[in-house]
Amino acid sequence: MKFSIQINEGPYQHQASDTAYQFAKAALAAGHEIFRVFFYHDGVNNATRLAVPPQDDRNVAKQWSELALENDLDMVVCIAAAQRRGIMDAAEAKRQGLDADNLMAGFRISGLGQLIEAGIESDRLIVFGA
Amino acid sequence: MKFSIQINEGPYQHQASDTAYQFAKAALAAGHEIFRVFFYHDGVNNATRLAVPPQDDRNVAKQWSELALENDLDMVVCIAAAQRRGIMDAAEAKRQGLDADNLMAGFRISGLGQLIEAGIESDRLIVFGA
Amino acid sequence: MAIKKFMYTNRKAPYGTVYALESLEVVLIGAAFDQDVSLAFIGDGVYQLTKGQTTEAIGQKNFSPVYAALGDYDVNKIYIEKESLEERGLSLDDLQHLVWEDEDEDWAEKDSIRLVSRSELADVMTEQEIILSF
Amino acid sequence: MAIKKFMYTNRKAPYGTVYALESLEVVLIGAAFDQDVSLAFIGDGVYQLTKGQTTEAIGQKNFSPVYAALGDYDVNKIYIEKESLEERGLSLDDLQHLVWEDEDEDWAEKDSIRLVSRSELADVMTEQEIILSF
Amino acid sequence: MGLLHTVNKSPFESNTFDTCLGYALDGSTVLLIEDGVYAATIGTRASEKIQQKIQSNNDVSFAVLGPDLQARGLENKLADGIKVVDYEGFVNLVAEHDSVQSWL
Amino acid sequence: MGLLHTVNKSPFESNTFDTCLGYALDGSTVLLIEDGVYAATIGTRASEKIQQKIQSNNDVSFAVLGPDLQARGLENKLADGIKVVDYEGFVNLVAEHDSVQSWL
Repeated sequence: MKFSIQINEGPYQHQASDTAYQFAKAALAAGHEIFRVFFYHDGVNNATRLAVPPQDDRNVAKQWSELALENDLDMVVCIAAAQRRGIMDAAEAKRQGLDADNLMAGFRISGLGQLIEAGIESDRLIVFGA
Repeated sequence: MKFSIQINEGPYQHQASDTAYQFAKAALAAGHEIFRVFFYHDGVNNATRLAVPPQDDRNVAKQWSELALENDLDMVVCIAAAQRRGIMDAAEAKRQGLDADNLMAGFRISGLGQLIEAGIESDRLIVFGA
Repeated sequence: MAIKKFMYTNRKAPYGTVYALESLEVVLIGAAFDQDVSLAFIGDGVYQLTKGQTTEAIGQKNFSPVYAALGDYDVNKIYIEKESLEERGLSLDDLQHLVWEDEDEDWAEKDSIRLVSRSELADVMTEQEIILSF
Repeated sequence: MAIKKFMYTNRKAPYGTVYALESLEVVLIGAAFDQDVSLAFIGDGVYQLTKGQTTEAIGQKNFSPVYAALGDYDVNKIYIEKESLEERGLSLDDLQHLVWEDEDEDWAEKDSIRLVSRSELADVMTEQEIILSF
Repeated sequence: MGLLHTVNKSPFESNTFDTCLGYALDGSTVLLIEDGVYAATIGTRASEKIQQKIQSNNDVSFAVLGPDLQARGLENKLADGIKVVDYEGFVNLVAEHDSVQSWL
Repeated sequence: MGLLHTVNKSPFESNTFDTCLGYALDGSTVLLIEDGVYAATIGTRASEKIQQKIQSNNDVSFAVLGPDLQARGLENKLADGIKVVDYEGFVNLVAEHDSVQSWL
């Protein structure tokens, strides 16, 4: 079956991203396809490459990044939500005249239409949030 | 009177930072001193300089930064919370081997002891969160 | 492209959190995809539609006028849960009057808002294929 | 340095949100400042102290053993609101047994936990000078 | 004076407001801010509880942050017995009370 | 089959669980995750409501995410009539139902 996942909260503050990650791993292990993971609201904060959590804790952004690269997942960060909150890829940072960017490998920034498309193209869409 | 303010949530997702900002402005206008503004939990996300909200919306990080520079406010971002969430100043980014940093001017990164000290040194401490 | 039944469930009050605003942004973008769209306002979500919102003093943008434009985007199935409205001491008079123009009836203006019981709305929800929760 | 009465009010369950963990981090750092510290566990906050937390499967760190170390940091006034515990179908037996050693009484081991009614805890809260809310 | 309690959550979605009422002792003020202001509106169970609290203990005061009430379009729905303050009034309340408990 | 409802908030702090019960129709399953799992524990008003719902409508099922129950140390407090699932079971529930409403 084809799933898509929406994540509405950032890492650590809420469990939403952790639960979504465990769900995604289990779905892949069971042979399902994940059409897209869409990061919205504070969910965009899962996509920073600048996080350095304590050694004995998980690195949420890195977990997602590795899962995406291993499974060729399409992980989309909403551009409007990302711009409000300071998540930038190199191209967008340049266009905005910013001196730095912070998007993690494995994520891409795109529009809200990608969420609607995910709903249309997937058999199920499930939202994780707070 | 001497106030300190703790902010537990990031910009936009919750109103906490907006309310704290209006409170801080009103306190300064009334002649009170603000000993420190301490950003904890997702509150550290108020300190990014990479946010580019829509033209017709407020820029929360910039508002704080300007208020701090105009009033010589001490705005401290908790280092442990910031590292979990990817808020980095240039020195810390370098030490961590990261290729970018994102801390806004007017904020500084320091330890949780600064929060306790704020409680000890201030007449009132007020927490804004969710 | 297949047409699916999409429902947006709005359960949070405006301004205290961003969900109401960013949900509305999804609805507007989603309207371009010509799907079968319903909006449900449940619990504190009904507060999103109150008249007279005035936000200057809190320093946030007042986005409530955008709801009135939903009809122009063919978003005209707006369900309000009756129990939620009553528990909050409100009636439909306290909410914006949202309308749309029916192309098939010579652009006659019609109400977009449907005041329904929790039980009726549960039936509508069950018919949906994709539910986006905010 | 002046000694002030600090209270940490813990009202959130662990793991679902980060507040319990990051509150504990403040308490540990704060212990070095030799203030008069009280911890209040109210509402879902009482869940922070349950025995037998096992977090491998959710991929988070189990930080519950740290509470047992609070006594060593001279954090030994730990108030549990009785009404909150009962409403959740729990008793003190379901929570960790937290103790400290009293230097003034030849290091006698004493209970850190004080089970109090809401009304009693309200009185303790009123005596505080600084209240950090999580 | 006693404590200033702030409540920033809707009484319809969260039990925070109810918990706070149990902690509001003589000399304290409960200030409703952000989504907490809905508790101050007429025709609701929450504003009835405020009236009951005032009647049973007239040494507890209630205030609401006006800018938050206006933002939500509910200025004309304010229940009796609740004082409206602006941010300056909020600052004054913090200064007048001994300390602040934020019911987050 | 009908809807899968997920609830991730504590029934003691939020009214989300109660709202969800009102929307759980025949053929639907209510899955408790994250802080929602507290509703599945014995001796609580929430688990009584689950029993009542099951008795009045045995075509509504209840499940709880085991990993979240374990994390909170409450595995031995599970009330009757609630099925424990792991993340794989969560995935299966999503696949088996027609769509998912997340009560956030």
